[in-house]
Amino acid sequence: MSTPASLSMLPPVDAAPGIRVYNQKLGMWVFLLSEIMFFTSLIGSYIILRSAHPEAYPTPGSVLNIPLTAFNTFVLICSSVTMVKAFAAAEVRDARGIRVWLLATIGLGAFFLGVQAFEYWKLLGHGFGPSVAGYTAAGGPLYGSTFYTMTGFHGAHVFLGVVALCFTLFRATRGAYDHGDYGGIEVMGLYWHFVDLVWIILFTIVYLM
Amino acid sequence: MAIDPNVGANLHSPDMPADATHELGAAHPKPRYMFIFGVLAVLTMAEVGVAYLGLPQRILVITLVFMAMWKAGLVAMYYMHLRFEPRNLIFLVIAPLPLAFVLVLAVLTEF
Amino acid sequence: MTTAVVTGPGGAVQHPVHHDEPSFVRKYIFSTDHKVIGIQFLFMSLLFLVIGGALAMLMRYQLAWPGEPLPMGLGETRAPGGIILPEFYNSLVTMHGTIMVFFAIMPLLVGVFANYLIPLQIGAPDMAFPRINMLSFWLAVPAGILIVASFFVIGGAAGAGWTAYAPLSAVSEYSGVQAGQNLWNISLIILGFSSILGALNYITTVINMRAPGMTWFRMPLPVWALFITAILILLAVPVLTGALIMLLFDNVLGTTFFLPASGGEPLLWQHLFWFFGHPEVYILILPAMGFVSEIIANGSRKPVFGYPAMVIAIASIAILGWLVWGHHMFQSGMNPMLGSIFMGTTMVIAVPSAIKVFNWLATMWKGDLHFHVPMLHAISFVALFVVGGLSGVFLASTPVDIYLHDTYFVVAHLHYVLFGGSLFGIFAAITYWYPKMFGRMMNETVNRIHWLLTFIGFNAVFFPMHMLGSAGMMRRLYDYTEYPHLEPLQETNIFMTWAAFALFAAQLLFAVNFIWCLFRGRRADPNPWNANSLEWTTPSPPPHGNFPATPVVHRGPYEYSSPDVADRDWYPQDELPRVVGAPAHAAETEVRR
Amino acid sequence: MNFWTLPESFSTFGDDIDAIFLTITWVTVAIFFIVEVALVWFIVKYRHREGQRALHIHGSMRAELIWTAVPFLIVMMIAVQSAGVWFDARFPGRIPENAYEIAVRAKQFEWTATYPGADDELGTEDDFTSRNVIHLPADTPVVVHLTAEDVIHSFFVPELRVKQDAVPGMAQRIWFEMTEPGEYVLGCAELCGLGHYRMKGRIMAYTNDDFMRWDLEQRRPAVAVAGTASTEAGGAP
Ligand code: HEA
Ligand code: HEA
Ligand code: CUA
Ligand SMILES: [Cu+2]
Repeated sequence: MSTPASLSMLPPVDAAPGIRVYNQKLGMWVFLLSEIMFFTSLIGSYIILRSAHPEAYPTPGSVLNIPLTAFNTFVLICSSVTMVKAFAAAEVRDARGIRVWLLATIGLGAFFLGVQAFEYWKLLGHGFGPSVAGYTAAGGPLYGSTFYTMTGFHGAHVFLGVVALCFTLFRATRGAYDHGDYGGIEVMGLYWHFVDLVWIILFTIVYLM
Repeated sequence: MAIDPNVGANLHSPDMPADATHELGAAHPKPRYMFIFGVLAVLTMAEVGVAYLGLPQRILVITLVFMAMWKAGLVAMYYMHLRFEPRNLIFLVIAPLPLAFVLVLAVLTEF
Repeated sequence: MTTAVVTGPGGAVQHPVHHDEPSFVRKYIFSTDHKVIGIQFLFMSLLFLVIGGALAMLMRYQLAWPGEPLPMGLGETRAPGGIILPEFYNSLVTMHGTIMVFFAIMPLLVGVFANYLIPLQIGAPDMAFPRINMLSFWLAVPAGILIVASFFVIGGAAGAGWTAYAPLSAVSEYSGVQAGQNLWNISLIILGFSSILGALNYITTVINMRAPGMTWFRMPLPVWALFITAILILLAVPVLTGALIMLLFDNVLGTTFFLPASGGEPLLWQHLFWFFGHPEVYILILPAMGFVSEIIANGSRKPVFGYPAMVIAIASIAILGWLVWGHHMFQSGMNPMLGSIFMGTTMVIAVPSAIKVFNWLATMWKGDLHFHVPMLHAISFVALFVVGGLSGVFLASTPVDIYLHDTYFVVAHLHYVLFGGSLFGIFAAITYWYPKMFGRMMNETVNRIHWLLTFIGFNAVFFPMHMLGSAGMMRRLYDYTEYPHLEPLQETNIFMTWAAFALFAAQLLFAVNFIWCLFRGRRADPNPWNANSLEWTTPSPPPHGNFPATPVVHRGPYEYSSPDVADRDWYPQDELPRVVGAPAHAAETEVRR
Repeated sequence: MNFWTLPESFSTFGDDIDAIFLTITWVTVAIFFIVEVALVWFIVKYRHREGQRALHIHGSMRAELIWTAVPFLIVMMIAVQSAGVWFDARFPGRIPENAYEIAVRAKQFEWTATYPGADDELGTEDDFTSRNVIHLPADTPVVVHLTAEDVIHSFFVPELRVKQDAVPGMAQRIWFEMTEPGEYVLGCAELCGLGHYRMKGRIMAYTNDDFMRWDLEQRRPAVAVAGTASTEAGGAP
């Protein structure tokens, strides 16, 4: 492109539009917006069904194991800290820190899933299942349907997160992320924290109320 | 490109080494992750405590929702460092919240 | 002036890498080039348009001659002896609606044109996430395969309407449909994921990848429309996904979200569906509005009248669109107070639509109208969308909707907005950007005949539906002659059916023209319509990476007939401003590069 | 048969509904002509001719304001008029006190009406029922308690301007008052499965006296075989 001399007299073009957020991060945030709406439809349905049929919902503690899940919540919060620590390590180009904290996050995430699986197993044994058939626990089958769908989809998100974290760790062992290219970790972290955030809300609504 | 050496740079910028500036660097104080963690842990314990207090349902719900929002806010603000992002991004992120609110509220009046 | 240098961490977007001659598979099948993906979507969704149309023909046959055997067999479980069974008719309606909405119109508008146009019109080399873009297409394919496959499973395809109201859709004993409903659910869940991935790509691209000088208010209106549509998709589709998952679980896991027998709420499904569904119908019209704005300005050789108002109108339609979903549920047993509120919001939404219609008219006013084929379709869009919008006002009035709800009046409304609106917008867009996509021109004469036949045929099929609706004919009715008071409507229905056959046949012209010209069409110039936006500054079809050098934008996209350029009536966005007094030099005006 | 207007209305608020229908028709037909005439006029007047150059103009604030405000006022007018009739037709508080109450239950693919019987109360021993034919008094407000057994159906009586979905798990209450005795078609307006198209019934409206006589007739057998008798009363469907 040739540039005539007259150009300098022209009003400047507004160079490089955009917001000061790199694509991957922006993309992940945008994706999380759709996740917000996804969980709105699930959690919203929970709230609505519950308020329509309070009789189907006994006090949570009578069916669910609150102390166990409170502990599990704590685990997930810990995993958020380790995740953010991995990010902090990436920022200061601490290769070892990245790997250690990522590994810790994976461990905590997997542990969370293990506890959830254990909880499901116990509950199923007590006649608290997702389907109408065979539901014998307190409350009504609506309780089981909503409970397993909410927590199950959250669990699926954790599971995908753990898989993605393993992939991130694999790349970290190959020397990624510690040359100022911390983006991958930051984006991974956004997803992971979001999943944590959803759990905070789910835990409150499903277990404590 | 004679106009401005940086014209169009943002198209490819994610490939540039992150030396120059970055959002969390010197410009902002590092969030104190461990401190936030402490708050989250305490709030979780407090939530469980409140749940066992045997408060009337309405007060219980309000308290718990408030605490959950607080926790969620902490995670979003600090761990997802929304606080340190450009204003545009924050607007973008809170955009769907009113929609979620409208959906749940409108349908709630139904049942 | 400071430049926003965003130094992001690496490992990210690829430069428009110039491979040395990638393999056929990488180039045309698993391509990450937004143009190839757009064209893949084009072929796929045109195929589905034909399928959806063919299903409509079967429906029309039954509606004209209820209970008479078809000239061909369709299998004993569907149409023994050629006579369409009621359950098969229900599947036809359901799949026609589903395929048209989700697999034809939505991908045509968004999958094709958001992919193809956004990077080209904002001056970017590709999408922000080319590989996610590819994934988006390759998720749509299995979704399409599943939906077609559902015709061939035991129990037939889903038959609860495209709105799949529970409990009919949730209990197979009620509908007689077995695996079909589940395949429908799974297919739409997958397709939803595909749409969301697409949307996040479009949004990021528009926000972050605009060429220098491409400010928000210099963006062509199709980009605006597609950007806002992408936001709607991003936020609406996941709600449907959530609802679909619950419906699927009700079907296969024995949960009870929508089943009143064990504590569920059927109306919850409707709320969730329409909370998605109404934004969805705007997803199906806004991009078409964008294309039409572009094409009317081009055909009128005149700037879009009230560009900022057009943008604000799109945005307010998008915002208001979230607050009106209840107008589909006026007679559902929803709280009547809530109904009144929804009536109010629904009425208000006519206002931004009015702004758009009048601005299109004002754009043509004192223009220099060139009736090229895209322009013909665009003008038809305006003429027909108005009819569909105005019939929407009848439906929006709660008491009138008592009578009109679930009658053919609704069917008339939805075809006027979806066919008269969206599909005419798509015809306009395809004929307009075809030269850019394939480097060849479509045959103008054939296209004109196609337009004329489609315009007439469309009105002949769908205008009488208003009358059927006013006469009280319910929709989704296998055999209306069961009702004595509807029997006299058969003649009208026969007329409509013949018109529908003619309409379908007329589309063959388009299909043949489309395919023939892929190979035999006249070679297209880079800028056959003398248009301003950036895609016309690069060769037809554009090379990999789109622009030989990053374009720099100096003005809005609709500077037609500008007094600054006396020698022609267009003024490309990236052309250097002509300095006042300097002679307009021929060399400068040529399309560069 | 006149397609352009709705069939004649035989219910009290039916005429109000038709009035709004008419208003909207006039308004929209007028807007339709304004838009289409302008369109055709511009097409003819500004078609390309040698040497013609379009006016280079970007818009007009005043014009935008006008075509924002005027449609807004029009639709608000329609909304207000509609809301009034909607209130009358649907608000629980507007249901007349002295109405004759029956229950209608929809199931795949038939309508069952339950009448209160001698004690004028629904849900008691002496209720009796009829299938697909609903007998009602004209000139008396009628309240229908509408429920569904399996899937969603919709109680649609075109000539009475009545339509209400019957949703399983929900109890709807609708009312109407017929202005003339006669026979009115009842249809199902919500897709409810393969028999949706033949889920039809009739409403037989009598003068008050005739209805009373019919009602008394039904009560007698109802004592003997409560609930199932009288199905074919008033003619087989
Ligand atoms: C592209 C899709 C599209 C679009 C754009 C619209 C636009 C509108 N729709 Fe439509 N609608 C559908 C697709 C669409 N619809 C579909 C698919 C269904 C059926 C779903 C199903 O059940 O299967 C449906 C059903 C539907 C119903 C439910 C009917 C029923 O089931 O009982 C209602 C009710 O309010 C409604 C209203 C409207 C209104 C008020 C608008 C407005 O946005 C229209 C605004 C436009 C104008 C008004 C015209 C232009 C304006 C002027 C010229 C200015 C002057 C005008 C005035 C002053 C009035 N629509
Ligand atoms: C955009 C959407 C769209 C389109 C285009 C159409 C097109 C048509 N529709 Fe339909 N329709 C719906 C969306 C659409 N429809 C929806 C949402 C419903 C409600 C469903 C429900 O109730 O659940 C419905 C319902 C519906 C009914 C009501 C059925 C009932 O309630 O019982 C009828 C009845 O006549 C009908 C008829 C037709 C006809 C004759 C066409 C004809 O116009 C078809 C003509 C053919 C084509 C348009 C295809 C041509 C192909 C090409 C142009 C591509 C060629 C190019 C190449 C191959 C390169 N449709
Ligand atoms: Cu019952 Cu349709
Ligand atoms: Cu709508």
